[in-house]
Amino acid sequence: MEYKLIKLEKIQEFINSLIATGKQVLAPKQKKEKVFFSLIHSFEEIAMDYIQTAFSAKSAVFPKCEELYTFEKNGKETILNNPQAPENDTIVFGMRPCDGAAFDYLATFFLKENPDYHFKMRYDNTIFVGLTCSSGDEFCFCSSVGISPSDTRGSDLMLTKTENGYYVEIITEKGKKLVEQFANFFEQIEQIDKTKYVANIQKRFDSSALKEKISGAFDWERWEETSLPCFGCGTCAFSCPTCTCFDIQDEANLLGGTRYRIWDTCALGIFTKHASGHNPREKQSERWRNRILHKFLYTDEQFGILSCVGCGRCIRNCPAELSIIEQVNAITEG
Amino acid sequence: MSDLINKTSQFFSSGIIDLFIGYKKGRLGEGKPAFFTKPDQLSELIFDENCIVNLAVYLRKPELKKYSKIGILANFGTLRALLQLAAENQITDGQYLILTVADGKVLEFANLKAIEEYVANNLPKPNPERLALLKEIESKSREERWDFWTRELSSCIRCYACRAACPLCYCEQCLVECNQPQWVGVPPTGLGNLEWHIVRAMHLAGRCISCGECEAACPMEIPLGLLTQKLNMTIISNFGQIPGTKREPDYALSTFKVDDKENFIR
Amino acid sequence: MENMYLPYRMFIEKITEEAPLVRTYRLKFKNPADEEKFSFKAGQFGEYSIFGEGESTFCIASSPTRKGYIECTFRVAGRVTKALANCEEGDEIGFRGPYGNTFPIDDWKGKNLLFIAGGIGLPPLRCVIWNCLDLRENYRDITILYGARSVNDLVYKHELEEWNNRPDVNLFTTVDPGGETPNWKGKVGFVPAILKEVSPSSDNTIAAVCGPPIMIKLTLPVLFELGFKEENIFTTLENRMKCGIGKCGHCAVGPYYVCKDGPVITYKELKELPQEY
Amino acid sequence: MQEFEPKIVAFVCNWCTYAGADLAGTSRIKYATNVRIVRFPCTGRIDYMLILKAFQNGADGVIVSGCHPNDCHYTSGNFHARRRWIVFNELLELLGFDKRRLFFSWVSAAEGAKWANLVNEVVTEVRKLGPYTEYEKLSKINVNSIGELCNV
Amino acid sequence: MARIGVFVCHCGENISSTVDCAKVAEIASNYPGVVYSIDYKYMCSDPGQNLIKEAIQKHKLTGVVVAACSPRMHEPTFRKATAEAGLNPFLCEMANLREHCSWVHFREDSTTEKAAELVRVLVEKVKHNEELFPIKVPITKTALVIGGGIGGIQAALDIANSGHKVIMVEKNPSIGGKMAQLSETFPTLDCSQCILTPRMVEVAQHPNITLYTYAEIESVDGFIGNFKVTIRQKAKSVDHKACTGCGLCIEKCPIKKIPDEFNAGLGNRAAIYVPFPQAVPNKPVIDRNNCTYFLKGKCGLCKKVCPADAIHYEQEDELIKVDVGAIVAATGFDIKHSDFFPEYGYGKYADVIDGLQFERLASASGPTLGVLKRPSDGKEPESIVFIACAGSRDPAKGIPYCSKICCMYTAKHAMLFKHKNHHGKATVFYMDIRAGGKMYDEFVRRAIEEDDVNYIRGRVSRIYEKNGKLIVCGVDTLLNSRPVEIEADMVVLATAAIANSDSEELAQKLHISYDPYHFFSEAHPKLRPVETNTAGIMLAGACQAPKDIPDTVSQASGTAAKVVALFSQDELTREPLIAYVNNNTCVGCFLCQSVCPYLAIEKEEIRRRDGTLVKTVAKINPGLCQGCGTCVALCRSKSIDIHGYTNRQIYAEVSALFNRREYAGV
Repeated sequence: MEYKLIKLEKIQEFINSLIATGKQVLAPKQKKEKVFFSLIHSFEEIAMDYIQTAFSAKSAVFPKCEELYTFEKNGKETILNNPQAPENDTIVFGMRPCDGAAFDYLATFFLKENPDYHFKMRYDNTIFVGLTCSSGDEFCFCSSVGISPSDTRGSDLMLTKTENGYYVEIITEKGKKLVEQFANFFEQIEQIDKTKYVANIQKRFDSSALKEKISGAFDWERWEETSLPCFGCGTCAFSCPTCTCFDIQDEANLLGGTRYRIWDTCALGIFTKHASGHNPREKQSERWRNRILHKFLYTDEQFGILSCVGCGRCIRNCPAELSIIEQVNAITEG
Repeated sequence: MSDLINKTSQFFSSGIIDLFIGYKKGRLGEGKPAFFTKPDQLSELIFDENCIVNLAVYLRKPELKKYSKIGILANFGTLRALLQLAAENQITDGQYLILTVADGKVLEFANLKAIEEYVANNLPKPNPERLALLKEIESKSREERWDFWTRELSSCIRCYACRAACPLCYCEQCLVECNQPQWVGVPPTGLGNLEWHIVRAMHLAGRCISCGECEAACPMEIPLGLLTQKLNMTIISNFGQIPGTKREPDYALSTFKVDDKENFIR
Repeated sequence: MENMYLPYRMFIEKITEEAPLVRTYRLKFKNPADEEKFSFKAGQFGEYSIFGEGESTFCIASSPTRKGYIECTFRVAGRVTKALANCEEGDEIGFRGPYGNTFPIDDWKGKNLLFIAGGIGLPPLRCVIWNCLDLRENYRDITILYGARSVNDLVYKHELEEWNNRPDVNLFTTVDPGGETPNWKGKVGFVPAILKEVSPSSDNTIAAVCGPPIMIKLTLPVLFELGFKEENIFTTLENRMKCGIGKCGHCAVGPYYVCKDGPVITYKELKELPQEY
Repeated sequence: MQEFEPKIVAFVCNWCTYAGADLAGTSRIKYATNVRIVRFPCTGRIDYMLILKAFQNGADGVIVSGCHPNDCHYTSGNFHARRRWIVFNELLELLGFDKRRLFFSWVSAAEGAKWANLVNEVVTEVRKLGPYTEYEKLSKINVNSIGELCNV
Repeated sequence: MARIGVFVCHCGENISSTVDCAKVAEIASNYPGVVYSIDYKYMCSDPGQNLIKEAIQKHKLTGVVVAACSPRMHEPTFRKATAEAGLNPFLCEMANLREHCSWVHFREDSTTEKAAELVRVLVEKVKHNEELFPIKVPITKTALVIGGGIGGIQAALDIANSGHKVIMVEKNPSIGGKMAQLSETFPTLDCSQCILTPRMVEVAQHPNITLYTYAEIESVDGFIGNFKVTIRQKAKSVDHKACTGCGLCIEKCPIKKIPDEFNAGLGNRAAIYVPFPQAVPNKPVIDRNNCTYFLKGKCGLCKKVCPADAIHYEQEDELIKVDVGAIVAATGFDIKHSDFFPEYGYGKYADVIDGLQFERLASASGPTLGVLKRPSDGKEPESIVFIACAGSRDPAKGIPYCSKICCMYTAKHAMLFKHKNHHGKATVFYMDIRAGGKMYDEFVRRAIEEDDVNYIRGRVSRIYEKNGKLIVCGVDTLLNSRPVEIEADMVVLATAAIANSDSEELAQKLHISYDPYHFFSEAHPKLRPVETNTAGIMLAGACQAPKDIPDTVSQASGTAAKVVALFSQDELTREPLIAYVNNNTCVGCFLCQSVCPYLAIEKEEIRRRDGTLVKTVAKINPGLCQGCGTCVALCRSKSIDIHGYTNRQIYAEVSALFNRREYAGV
């Protein structure tokens, strides 16, 4: 592994040069009370001091509204067109290590089996620049799901803020290439001990106890009671860095149109509803259970990975203040 | 607070209710929705001006069907929502035990009529900050307004949290889920988003009880409450109807006056 | 890499009216190269597209042994099936697939086969029935029990006739009481009752059951009574599906994706799944 | 350069404006060809969403017309419609929608000439405004967008 | 499966002179779903219609678009042709190429282009058309007539004479209404009772008419052809079957000083009474509010004297349920009374009376037996001032409308006075004289010219008493608004005609609409003046608006014709273009209920097989719905739709607009 340093005063130039060379830089930006990943047009727009963005940067590889293909109707013939690949590289700048781990999960999910054309098209084109957490809040629980606040999983480059500037770990070839392309902003440096720059994220639950309980948790009798405040807004899933469910919808007129895939969530009642009206997950508590079990059990069975990365977004965003941490603790307590 | 807890626990012990929907302390000290099934849980029950979630939204949950009688601790918005729901035939008089706390005293409403009177006597003035914000937007040029809303609404991810949080969005099939024909584009393009927010605002015009839950629930910080607020103001000033103040149907858009004023019809 | 969401362009070669609101379309590839590389196995399904309306999921109802076309049978229900029903012979539609697992007919060699279908549950089994009939020598007795609400609701009426006339097939057709016509020669009664009456041997026999949930629910106990083992009872699941390739999440039942791990499933496997289908 | 020919849709009620347009025909009053009439039983039937759909389908202008107040074949459909329009109009105003392209009018079965004039006026006014593109632009927003999740 | 045929009509040259019809047919043949397309000179001619019929059969068409004239012209023709070819007539639509295209545009490319597009719009619509079948509603061939005045009597007799059963309900003890109270009628001055009472008797004796007097409408349910009406028969306390009408009870009744309604308060009656000598039925009822027996529990004199033992104090109100197919509301009107006119001293000065009181004073059957005596002292007046428009046409009084009858009856009153007192002085204050009607203006002229009635155009500001005379102060606007003061012995106010005080309540029971003055609203002011918006309920007489006798009788006969026309069929057949509800998605908010002008939206309970209530949803009563679709646009969840203009159809039409690629060749 190679290590670099980018001086505090250089980071601005670095970002602006990225933009100047036509790269699309996705970075945290303040909107009202919250911070969102947004396309940045200059470094000033970036909110560098934030604990967690309201939404993850998953839209970089899985946009909320994506063309699967377009079609033109020509008499009785239909012409199908693949969507255009993005021309420019995308840089996801300043994402938290939990999000990095989430991108790692997304890559597994989308590419391991039946590789997804659209995801790959964007994923290959995206460079992930992580940023070590120097602080956390009571909703952060990455350490409880086996991720550390300086985890480099899923990142191409990992930045850690130090007194001298940003300490850069070059994790992948992609990351290395980027550094080489913009070499003049980087200084060579030896590996350092990141510990003192890294936040201490407390364990919020006992993951081994959870593992024990979760496989039989489908029939747990308290799902209904613990999920009563949930009114099914789905914000947890939309803001989740690892939620991947989508819907496919056409928009067309008589001349042609587009088949889109758009974000969807199992939190909505209509998600599983059959045309006949039968709904396998009729109640919100069942949908809530599905989400929890999906995060902590189903993907574990499927890929051997938990799909909760402990980013805490679902807790911060929940209008009814439901907490996945409390939920998991309730399950482990029985 | 002890008065509230005592009273509520009496309702439990006398078997009047078997579920109580109220609030407990949330992460920032504000009230968060809480469901109490036993009197010994009630020590956590709180009520103050920071308990803003509209609890009426929960009444449609199928999970609640198994309870024989439900008590609800209603803030002002919830009271209005209950009236509006009654006017729309969704709840009946006496179906719920309805409490509120006013001036430190617990009030139990004997019936919807009592709520009607209480609401009539306590209708708040519109929030001046909101009015100022609305005014600011209205004072922009047509193009600026279009630009403003296009940008704001393009953020919408169509999670429908605004709908889920609204106590009056109780349709079994929302218009966006109607696909024959597909009235509103489902993909969150700028167009689909605009259509959705127009539909939402129009459907709540004359029905919105101004609790603000839609905007509070919006994860994208879209000021969508301004749309419903504006339409409500239009309804009140043109037709004199204030939603959520009557227990009988009173809907400006299902009635008319021969001399309704307009200035845009040629 | 391939865009898996891009469908094959097919055209409707033939339309058969099966029953009220139930139709069978025979589809052919527009592009010979597509036909070349396409193959499927019994039990698989596909996504059928009407461009501008959306996609709908049905099984491939024709046998993989019959080359050059595929067939699907659908009931008009939602937006896409309505649009499909508006098509004419010669019209173009999209198809992508095949998706999902298959009936393990190779493992069934040398066994007796019992197919039980109700109403619109026959199309998924028709595929495997023809497949086995076309490889008749591989199997011993083949018994088909098919019921519908009324005579008019029976699908594949011509093929029922054909099967009935074949000496190597035991066909029992039945309609619900009140659904019979004066000329009806089959049985009258619900499928579970007729199954009890016919009482096929479970010895060295595979049962494949497909039909409305209530029929399956009442048929299973009869099968157990007859001595069928859970692992020898097959059915197909029908959850709401969108992508067909294990991505969109709609059909997921726990970690099991109906679209890629199913739709064919033994009762033994089914029992292990969360009850969310 | 060819002059811009606006595309105009008219949503009219069967009993007054449709008949009024018929009268314009029987009276052989000439007007611009740009208008396409869609017939409704009553203005009360006209869903505001249809107005939006017309713009989505490429209309540069939309006319909504029915019986004068008190003339409704169904006595009150137009009164209900008017209330809805008042509210809808306010919403469009706040949204900054280009309301200059949306025309409401009362045209009775006797007002063939008024109908013809209305169409000509609308065509002239919309021709001045030029093609309507704002709506089309909207349909492209967010498509494949990776970063405009939140527009700050 | 859509197999649409397009038939483009040249209409001689009406269409083809500006539209290239062949081109339109050719373009249409390329529209998806169109399997046959042809143009022809006269599509509505027999060969043209045959073209359609043959194509339907030959090409197995599932939809037909006839591009020709306005559907308001020939839609029935082509739908009939479609039906004759075996296709449901509602699968035929028309594109209006003539009135909306060829006649209003010049011959140019854009005209043909528009024509082709209009066809396309209808092709897309017809793909979503559904087979529809006319709605059949059985009809109970009995009419209910509410009100036994001249309007009700006329309607009842006309209907009954056509062979249908009639039930008449009158709230007073006798039928006859206002007309029975009048002395003479304008413009012929024949005796009102003389012409009315034979009709009253005819009603009572008619085998097809069942009469309920002293009865009111309790409730009305159902819809056209199938109303279920409950009548409250108020307790008469007299068994009319037993009663011989001898009148002994009335004679013996000790309570005799009750102001007599029939004489407009100018006379008295007993507590047991017959309203007037020619009453039908001519049998008494007990006014329980004034009867000593009912007030104090003792007396019983009438029961003692009754030779037929017909007095039944214990009688109770009875609720009678009847099934009727049509209802005629003929409840009449009232006039403004008492202290409504403080400036005219009405109610303060006994000699300021209203027109109805004058009628009674002038009537030979009235309290003064036809001698004009003023109420205060019984003197015969020498000078009478008549004030027209007392309240009417006065927005400040809340009555902006004209009461219509006052000009005429005021002239009549002045005349009657002059005929009785040739030297008397009759003065009329008026705003305008409205004497439109056969022989009406001549009548007024006669009053002025032959009977020397002094007409002063101006309003009266005040009336006061001076030396036993009433001083009427007004202005004469024809003489530069000069103030005038007239001394009068009596003043007659032509007070405004108003709706009955209980008309709003009745309208609500009938589910019919009423105007701001509580007169009942007709379905259409010009074209459907006798029907209400509620199918099967019609109007006769002044309950709709102030009317004189000839107008009332005409309208009553018109209404009767409507009822008889309805009853001429066993089943009512209605176009099926009505709204319907999707029970699965309706949430039962019922906000649609008040939007329906026909009150056709009802509540329906959806129950499981075991009887448990699932939900309550809206239900459209097909007998009442007229198909305006206002509820459809209101319904948030799109749970209501309307046949013929469904959401899918209209959406498809809108989506089919402006697809220009097809016109490349134009």
